[in-house]
Amino acid sequence: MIVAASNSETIPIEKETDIVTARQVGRNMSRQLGFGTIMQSRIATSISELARNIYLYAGTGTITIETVENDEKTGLKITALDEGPGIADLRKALEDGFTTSGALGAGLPGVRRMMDDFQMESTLGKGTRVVVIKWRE
Amino acid sequence: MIVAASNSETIPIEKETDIVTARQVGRNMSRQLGFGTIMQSRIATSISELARNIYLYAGTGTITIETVENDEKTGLKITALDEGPGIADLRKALEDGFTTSGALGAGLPGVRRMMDDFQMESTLGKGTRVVVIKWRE
Amino acid sequence: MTRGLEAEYVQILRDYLDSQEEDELYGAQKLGKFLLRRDISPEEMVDLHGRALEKLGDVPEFVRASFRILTEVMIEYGNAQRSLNSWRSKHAQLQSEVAVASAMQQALLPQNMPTYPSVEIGAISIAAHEISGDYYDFMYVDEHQFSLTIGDITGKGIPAAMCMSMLKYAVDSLGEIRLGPDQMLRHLNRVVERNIDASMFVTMLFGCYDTQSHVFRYAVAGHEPGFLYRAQEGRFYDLAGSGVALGIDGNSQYKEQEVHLQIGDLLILLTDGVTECKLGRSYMTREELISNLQHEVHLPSQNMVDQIYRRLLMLTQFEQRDDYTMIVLKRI
Amino acid sequence: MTRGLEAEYVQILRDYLDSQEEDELYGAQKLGKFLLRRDISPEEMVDLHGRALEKLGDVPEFVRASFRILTEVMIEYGNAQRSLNSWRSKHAQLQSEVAVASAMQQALLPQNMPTYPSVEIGAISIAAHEISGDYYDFMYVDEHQFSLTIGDITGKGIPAAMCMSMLKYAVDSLGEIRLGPDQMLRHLNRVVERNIDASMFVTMLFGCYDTQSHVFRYAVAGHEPGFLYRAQEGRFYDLAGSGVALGIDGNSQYKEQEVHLQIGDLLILLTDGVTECKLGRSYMTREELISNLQHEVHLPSQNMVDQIYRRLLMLTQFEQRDDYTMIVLKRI
Ligand SMILES: [Mn+2]
Ligand SMILES: [Mn+2]
Ligand SMILES: [Mn+2]
Ligand SMILES: [Mn+2]
Repeated sequence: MIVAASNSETIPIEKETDIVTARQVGRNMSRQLGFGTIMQSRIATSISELARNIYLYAGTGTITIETVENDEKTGLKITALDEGPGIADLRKALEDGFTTSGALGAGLPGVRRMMDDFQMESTLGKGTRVVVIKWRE
Repeated sequence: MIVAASNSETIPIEKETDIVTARQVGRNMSRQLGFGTIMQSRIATSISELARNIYLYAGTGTITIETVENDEKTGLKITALDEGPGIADLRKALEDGFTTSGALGAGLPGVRRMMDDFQMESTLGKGTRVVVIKWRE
Repeated sequence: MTRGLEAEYVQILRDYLDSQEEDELYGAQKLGKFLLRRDISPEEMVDLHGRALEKLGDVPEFVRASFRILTEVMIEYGNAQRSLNSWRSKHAQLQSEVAVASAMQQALLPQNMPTYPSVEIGAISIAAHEISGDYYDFMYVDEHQFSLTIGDITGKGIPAAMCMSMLKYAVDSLGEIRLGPDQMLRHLNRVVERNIDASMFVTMLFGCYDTQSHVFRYAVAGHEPGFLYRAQEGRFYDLAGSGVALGIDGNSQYKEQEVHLQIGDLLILLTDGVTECKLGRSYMTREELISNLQHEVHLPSQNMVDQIYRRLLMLTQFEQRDDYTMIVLKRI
Repeated sequence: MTRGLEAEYVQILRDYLDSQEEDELYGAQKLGKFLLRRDISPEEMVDLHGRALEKLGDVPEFVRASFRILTEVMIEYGNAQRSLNSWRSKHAQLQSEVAVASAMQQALLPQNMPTYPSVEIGAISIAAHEISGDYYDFMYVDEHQFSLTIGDITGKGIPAAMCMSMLKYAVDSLGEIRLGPDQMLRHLNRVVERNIDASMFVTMLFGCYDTQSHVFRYAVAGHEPGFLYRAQEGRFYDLAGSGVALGIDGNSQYKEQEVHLQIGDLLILLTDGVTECKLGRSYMTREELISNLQHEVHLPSQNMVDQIYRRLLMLTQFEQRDDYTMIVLKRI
């Protein structure tokens, strides 16, 4: 249960360089939050994947990055939002080996494994929202 | 079809340091044969696995390393020989995830994937022979 | 590994050293994807890195030597990665069998809903893992009546699917005899008891709907209770009925139940995969389920079942733990 | 990652820098195995290496910065590795289902051979991959007669196993009606045609043995011909009979055949998994099979089928490519 959120920053994703901007913002905020270098990179990679999905499948959307707190811990929350076509089969999209781009590596299942919390909603014709949180240990 | 063999060296495997000796001989011979550094290391790793199997399951045995040639290419041949208890189910022993020591990584399937040719014979109560070859490209 | 790749990597490194910007890190991530697709092993990648350093400046001897150790460690990582391919292909073989089995199962499910002017039927059945141990069927009885079966074989996956296909044939052949719901379950119980492993059993509801009188006669064998929705009151009631699951005791008896539907009333039949949705750490209560049903109760039956599945799947964050089946029958 | 691990790695590096010996490379390999077992990702390993270098000497800035790029690349390798675990556990899940299904199938096969004083029966059925699409069964008819079925579902694996379980129940329920062999196949054909995917079919021999007259009446649906062994002549004959496999054409007709056994004569029934043994690059001919049968013809029926299986498996170097079933029936 998140009790507070702060430092929210929203990056519009419209072109490929916006992906880089979102990564940069995420990396900076995660460094400020005290995440180690590996985790900073994993967070940047996750943002990258979420932003690329927006860029490739929805065209445009936003990445919002913010600091969140629950009773015990502080974490970084990333929200990817788009009004694209939506994902027909969400379970498939979270299966390994299922990527339209055919790329190995991260993709959504990879993001899910690198982060702590993972939530996804999608409505066909309306868009998709993915929310992930990485808690600081 | 192997047409010639030369430079044969046989290392008795009785204690763990013999594994290191076998690796060293294999690395040197593979360097002399002109294998690149990665392949030298993979050959050393393969020898290591074969020698460790002897050491762990048969107690004693030998590793023989030699240069072989067929019509077109030169290669390094490694023969692991022991008179141990033998392997009951050869198909199982070559399956991923099947190692009595529970170790991830190489093991026999790993060796098979790193080398070009792989042959294995085993008779219960009589011993095991594994022969692998890596050809130089 | 090609020269071109090495040159590209040196360039990425050089650009990063010049600017230390996120651009190059993004480039590095994309390169990682590319290398993986090209099946470049991690030990080759580390070796590539060591060689690239030589192009960028004076590499101290201890750094150079350290790469020989790192390569050695990485060979084990490479072996793990090479085994991934073999796991994947072994799994692919089994999965293609499962896909064929799944298609076979789909063919066993009713291809068309019964069509009577005064009822509207919707049904959905989704396996937790491709093949299902849930089962439902409709059978034509006469021009005013049809029967329906909904069942759940203990467990999931392949063994449950095998039982399911046996059950399909059992229901099919017994169906020709036109038994009452209680008799039907009594006979099926014997079949299941005789032919299925002692550790397995089947829960089932079998019923017969009369589209003139709008009376639904049914019997239940250990099956998750369905709901009756009374449109006038806007309330949900549990469908009465109990009875031992099939395959437990060859002598089990079953009791016939009866409900009468008014216009707008719904029968909602389901398997426990619907109610056993896990929300966070606790299971959904029947009250929570009802409030979800309530939201979609105005929709046409097929839309209703589709929409509820989507809603519940979202609530459970796409972790479907059991086979899921729901039938909605609306008197219109 | 623990401090201890880092210290150990620094030590391995330091020792290697001092001596450059194989010992340390061996140590590095063992460390690699250890790290994998501890689920240390390749990006963590690379990061560990970068930090360890700082303990060993003056690391030039460009080397230090280059590790940030290498880490970025390695995260993708890490993702591939993390997916390995998920593949492995998905596969393990499927495999345990297959094991349960396999046990269920064993339970569907007859647990005891029929016992009549004047015949001796042996049977063996071994799946190529754990679960079988072959099928056989014996049914009690009366105190002098029993019927037997041997069948092969197209294909192997899970889909064939599902068909096999349906077929079991179909034979079971039709068995109660006591049909002649031709009628039995005609009915089964309709069941298979109706309930099984169009791309699948079933070959079968169904017969009825009279232990007083020693007449075997049977019919064949596209099934591999069996053998009749005449003890007096010491010769093998093909069992006559043809007919379309089940599930191809709903209207197929089948013809009843009859053979009469003398004392010592054998009936040998089989599926094509027996005859399609591959010896090196060519298939075994029926003549080669007969010569293998000949060797074991003197044994009690059960020993005979066991022994022939072992003999053929050895000949094919333990590669069983299809499900294998053999029944031997001897008049004694
Ligand atoms: Mn179930
Ligand atoms: Mn269930
Ligand atoms: Mn078959
Ligand atoms: Mn076959």
